[in-house]
Amino acid sequence: MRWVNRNIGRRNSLLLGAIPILVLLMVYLVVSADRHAINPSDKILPIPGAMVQAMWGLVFEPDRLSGRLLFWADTFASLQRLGLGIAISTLAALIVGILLGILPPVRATFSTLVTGIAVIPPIALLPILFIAFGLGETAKVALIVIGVAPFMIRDIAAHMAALPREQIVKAQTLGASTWQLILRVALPQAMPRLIQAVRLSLGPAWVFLISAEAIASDIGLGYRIFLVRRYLAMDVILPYVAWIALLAATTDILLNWSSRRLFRWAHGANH
Amino acid sequence: MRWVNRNIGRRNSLLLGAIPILVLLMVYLVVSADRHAINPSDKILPIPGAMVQAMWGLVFEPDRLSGRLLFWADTFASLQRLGLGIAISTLAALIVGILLGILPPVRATFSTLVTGIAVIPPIALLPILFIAFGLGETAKVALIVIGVAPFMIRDIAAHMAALPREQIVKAQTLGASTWQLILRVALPQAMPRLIQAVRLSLGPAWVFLISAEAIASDIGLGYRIFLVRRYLAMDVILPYVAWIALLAATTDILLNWSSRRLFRWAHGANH
Amino acid sequence: MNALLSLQNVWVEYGDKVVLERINLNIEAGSFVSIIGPSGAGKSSLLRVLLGQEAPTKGTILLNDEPLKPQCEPDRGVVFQRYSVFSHLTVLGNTVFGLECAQAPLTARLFGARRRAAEAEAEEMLAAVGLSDNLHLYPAQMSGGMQQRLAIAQALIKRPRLLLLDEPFGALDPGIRADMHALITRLWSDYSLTVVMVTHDIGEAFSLGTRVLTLDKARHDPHAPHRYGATVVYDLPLKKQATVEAGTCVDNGAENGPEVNCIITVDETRNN
Amino acid sequence: MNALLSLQNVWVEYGDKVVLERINLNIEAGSFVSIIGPSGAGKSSLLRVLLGQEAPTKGTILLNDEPLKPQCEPDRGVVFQRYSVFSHLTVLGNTVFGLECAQAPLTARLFGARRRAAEAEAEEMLAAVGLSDNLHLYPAQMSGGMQQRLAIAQALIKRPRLLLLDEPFGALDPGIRADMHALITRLWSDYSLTVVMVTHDIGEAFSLGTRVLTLDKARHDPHAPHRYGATVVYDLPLKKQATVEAGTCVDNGAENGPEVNCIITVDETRNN
Amino acid sequence: SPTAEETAAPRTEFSIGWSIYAGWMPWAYADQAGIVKKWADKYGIEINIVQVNDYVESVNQYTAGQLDGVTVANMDALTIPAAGGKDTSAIIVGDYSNGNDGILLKGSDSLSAIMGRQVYLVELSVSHYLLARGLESVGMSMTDVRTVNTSDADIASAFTSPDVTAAVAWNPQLSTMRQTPGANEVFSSADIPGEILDLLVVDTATLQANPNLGKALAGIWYETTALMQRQDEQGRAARAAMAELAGTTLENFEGQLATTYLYTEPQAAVAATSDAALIETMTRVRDFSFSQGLFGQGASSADAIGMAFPGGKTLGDPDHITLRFDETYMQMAADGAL
Ligand SMILES: Nc1ncnc2c1ncn2[C@@H]1O[C@H](COP(=O)(O)OP(=O)(O)OP(=O)(O)O)[C@@H](O)[C@H]1O
Ligand SMILES: Nc1ncnc2c1ncn2[C@@H]1O[C@H](COP(=O)(O)OP(=O)(O)OP(=O)(O)O)[C@@H](O)[C@H]1O
Ligand SMILES: [Mg+2]
Ligand SMILES: [Mg+2]
Repeated sequence: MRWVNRNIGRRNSLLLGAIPILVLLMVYLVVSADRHAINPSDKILPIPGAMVQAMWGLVFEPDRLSGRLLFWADTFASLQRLGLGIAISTLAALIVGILLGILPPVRATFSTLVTGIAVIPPIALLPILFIAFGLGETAKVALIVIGVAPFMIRDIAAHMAALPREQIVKAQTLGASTWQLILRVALPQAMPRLIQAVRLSLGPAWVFLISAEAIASDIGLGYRIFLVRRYLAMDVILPYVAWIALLAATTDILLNWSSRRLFRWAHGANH
Repeated sequence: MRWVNRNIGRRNSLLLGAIPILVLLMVYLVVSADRHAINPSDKILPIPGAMVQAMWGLVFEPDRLSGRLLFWADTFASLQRLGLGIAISTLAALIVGILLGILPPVRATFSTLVTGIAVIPPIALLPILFIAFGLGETAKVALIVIGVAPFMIRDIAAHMAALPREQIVKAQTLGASTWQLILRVALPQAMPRLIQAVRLSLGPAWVFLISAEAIASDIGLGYRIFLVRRYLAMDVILPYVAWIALLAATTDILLNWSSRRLFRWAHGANH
Repeated sequence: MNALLSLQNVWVEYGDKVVLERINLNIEAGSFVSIIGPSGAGKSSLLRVLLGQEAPTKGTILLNDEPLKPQCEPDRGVVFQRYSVFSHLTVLGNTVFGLECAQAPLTARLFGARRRAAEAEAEEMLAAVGLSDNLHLYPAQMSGGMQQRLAIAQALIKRPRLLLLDEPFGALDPGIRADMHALITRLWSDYSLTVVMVTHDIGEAFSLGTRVLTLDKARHDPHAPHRYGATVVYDLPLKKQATVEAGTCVDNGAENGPEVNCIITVDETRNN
Repeated sequence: MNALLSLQNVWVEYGDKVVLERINLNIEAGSFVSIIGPSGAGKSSLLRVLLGQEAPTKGTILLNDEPLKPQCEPDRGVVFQRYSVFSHLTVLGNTVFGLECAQAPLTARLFGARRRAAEAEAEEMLAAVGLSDNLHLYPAQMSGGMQQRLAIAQALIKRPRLLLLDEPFGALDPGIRADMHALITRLWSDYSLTVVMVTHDIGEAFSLGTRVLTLDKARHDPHAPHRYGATVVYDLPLKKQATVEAGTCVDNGAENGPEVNCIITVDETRNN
Repeated sequence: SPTAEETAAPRTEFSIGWSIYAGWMPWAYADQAGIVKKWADKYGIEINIVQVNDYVESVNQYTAGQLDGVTVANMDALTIPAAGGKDTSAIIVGDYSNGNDGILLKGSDSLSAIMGRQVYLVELSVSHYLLARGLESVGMSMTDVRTVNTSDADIASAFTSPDVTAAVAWNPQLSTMRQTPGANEVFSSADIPGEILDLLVVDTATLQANPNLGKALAGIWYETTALMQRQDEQGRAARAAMAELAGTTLENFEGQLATTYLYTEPQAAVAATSDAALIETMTRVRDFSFSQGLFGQGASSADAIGMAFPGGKTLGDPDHITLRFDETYMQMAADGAL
């Protein structure tokens, strides 16, 4: 059977998907064992035992100074920042993206600006960012928003601008005003795309979160990674990165699943 | 006339688009003048004269040590890295994205992996990247590729997976093998989307370029920005950032224009 | 001039391709105009211009003696050639949409008793087009003909003053098509709509219309086929209408057309 | 059994909606089967199953006495109900595509003399469907009927053994439609194709087909309309075919149907 | 951002920024252990100790006015806030680097082998200064090597790459990098004692309007350093806590302390601040900074920025003094007047 037609069942999908990840793990174990054979105190690619040992304290034992379980406190702080940043970006993308995509005058006026903001690397402007938003939580959330919102806005705007012209015309013949058109035609059709945009933005959002935490913070996954980086403590960094990947992948799967649940019409069989 | 129907001509578009940018410039000038009234040697928001003065030497006078015009040398080095990174990512997106999107077995096997790579913040894994790619040009290009390729791959894969089922069926009834289907149906239809994906990735690509140049480098726009950040020389940073924005915006416009030229069918009137 | 719609020397061009040329046409209120013509003649383009979706390249269009704005107003209803319904709304949602826009300017949604009233009206219309059993399907789950009927119901529920139909019954079987003919005729006379309908079924054109227009190229340059556009080559007012001129029925070469027993005027219009 | 296609107790269901039930059908090589039936009956679904695009929920399909793989092979051609041509290829590109796939396995592109030969063949086919003047247009620049004709040309140029047509002439005016009828009849007899055509034009069904199938619901539950599917309620072999049984022609209530002067067998098939 | 008039007015709430470095960990510990609150309460003010992970950013934020004071090295105090026109007072000279900064070479234990190599370091930082001084000591100049700017967060991992054979770094990264196979420390700040100073600086106007801030800070500092010097259980606990705050082990942290010359006695700090050697050091630092263009494009000579030292001595432009070594509060601590 031709490869295009070989549909893979749910269970086989899971099995196949696990293969490359297992292969990577194997490769890691071999290379790490190799390096340790040459230099038993190699720090770059720690063996699993060392990682478990290093993480044990962070995960299960309260920090002597603050009394917190550091791993969980880091996770909570980072997720809070990320959640807030993503939420604000999503809202901005929805509102600005739809207006840009649907209303030509708005597009003419602001699309250059949005493109400009989208292409300016925010990390180059960190000093100004921290001056504008202080050294607290605001600045970290702001960096995420500035980092991912323009991308999401442009994506939604492009999607809205590509709505079939007939739909806009049709809605107007049915009596829809601009506002009603936005509310009932554009908004619902933007939603599934928005979820896709959030999924695609998760990677960059984590990058910006970690960058922000690397610069000014005293808690968070990114803070911890950059703190122990000074000592090249890969036995902490690697589990933290794996944990971030797990969190992000879970979010991704949840978003995909909820898009399928909520917007059946967008995923429906389309013969 | 309803706002949805107010189409704006090319010239008016340019005029309207300039307004918010001019407003921002005005705001900057006022705030900057304000700060300088209080502290004449304020470094945070330099006045235009200071920026011109600071940039003059970089743009027109050869550097005492290397004899190069630093500004142009920086620009050239950065554009080279960026171009290479984007080119590799684009190629990867095209090949892997199409295969992932069109062939269910490939999707089942690798989509988990690609999602995983997409969500892992590469800057958290720098030590491993250094081992794999060293600290030279390769590493910088690699960081860009790792940063933006997964995003582009996923975007193209999603677009390919959303190709109307009828097209795949039709091509097969016309005798297309999997390979011919990829070559003649999937590939050409991926092209315009690919250009869109490159446009959306330009922002993140610059972020990763600048991060890479901040890590270890001796030339490049990001290098200069991070170097002079040490003494808060916003009079250099701001013009550099503006220059990056200009370069990126130009690329964006060129890409959009070439997409319209090359893929008329994708932008055609679609009544 | 007491015409509802008046086209004066209208041209439609795409790039250097002339699609319609020198269209002069007056459409009276209350008339039912059938448009026939070969594939690619520009029938859909003409409807788009009447709808206000596109502005003509040259010429003026007057609606009630005022220039038509290039904007689609709710007094005009449309069924497009490729059934275009909202893919994110169910059958019921698609049909209720027009009522919601009219009655709830702010939220474009109805609640409580008003929603029930609107839904009842929509269900009645959907029953008329034979979709009662499919109220909660999404367009992607429907057959071609079902989507076409939904588009008809969606347009008719608004009872627009000017109704533009582009091959509305093309994908329907004869039984349902007959029901649709009855429905549209009833609404046309009950609400004194003005209807412009493009069709390929010449029987349909003659049995429903009060006037039949034929669009075709009047001149043809074999070396540059895109240089000349189509125009109105025949304009046949039918007897049914109050104001009828004398004439004889013409066999249009319609393969499956019914015997049209009517008196029509073959008056080659002035515009070619 | 020497049938080309044989369906045995085939069911098609979407979720809990039964669309087709208990379809038993043998289609002989060289026959021209017309399928009629109300909108939403499941005609397109049946074609999709025959095409191999979808697997039936239950039942077996044999092609040349071998189970049909759920995969579309180049021996089957199709014209979909919603004209689906490749939007990134011009008219000529769309038509040549099938030839390129066959002749250039690696590049799927032809060059030089072979390209000219293929293009000449394509142009001939396009002339037959009346698109000679539009070789370099993209689908987005064409009218509905033009796209439909392009889809027909695209499928016919491959001269598939089994040709599946879903309302192929729905958007065409009578003149062009007659040309198309002549074209398809010619190709059918010249290349001894087997054709399955869904149509709403009963005249067309009878004038072209050697056999007319009617799909409809045989049973109906008013409270759960989705519980029962459609099946073959009439199966009328027409005289034209070599093997014809005795019978009388039935008026199908076709409004615009022509007088069908033939002898047919109304044999309610066993499957309901 | 606050204007000059606002900063000058008496206030009760202040923010002091710090970043992770052996000589500055006392601030983090003092905050944790309640010493900050104790002294702040005593003077009726509130002091927020703000951790900024990225050292450069902490100094930038101080310069921008987001922080009232910050922990900083002498060279950076000169080139960032002072060169930026921000009148800054160094009120605590906490320590000098006595081996906390070092030059590492792979494959050789002699500094002269650095000739022609690519040297990875944080450019324009004290590492750059240390490199200049090191090269000078073996009769070479900056043109004999190629410097590659490397972020301090990444230099430790960068050094593990075989590409990198020469680097300059400070602790804690330095101690990590020394463990890389084949790495040798060929020059360190122990070879130029007293030249790399770690300071606490505050905004001069704020300080003048709020002398209590200076007193509280001095009080905090000397109580904490006294505690951490103790060789008993309490001292050990304090050092262990600091190690943990720095993300490392007690042994590692004590190793770093060993290469840090802490002025635990206020008298010693006052003496060092008042010593003419400081002026000599600052002259060197200033000349180096100017030659590297750190005073900005506008500066026409090394004298563009003025510095003031105890006893009314000045260096550079006396009309534009923006960096003041102010021994007042250290003196008060020495006198027990806090
Ligand atoms: N994904 C789906 N989910 C639920 N029902 C579906 C789905 N796809 C198709 N159907 C149902 O299957 C039935 C048959 O559809 P099909 O397209 O085969 O009809 P058809 O006979 O071709 O009608 P038409 O003449 O209007 O084209 C319809 O009632 C339709 O609602
Ligand atoms: N964007 C475009 N660029 C060039 N030509 C176009 C474009 N859009 C439409 N046309 C041409 O305009 C002509 C008329 O198209 P139109 O859709 O109005 O035809 P029609 O009469 O409705 O045909 P049908 O009966 O097939 O629907 C066609 O020849 C088509 O090729
Ligand atoms: Mg049309
Ligand atoms: Mg169908």
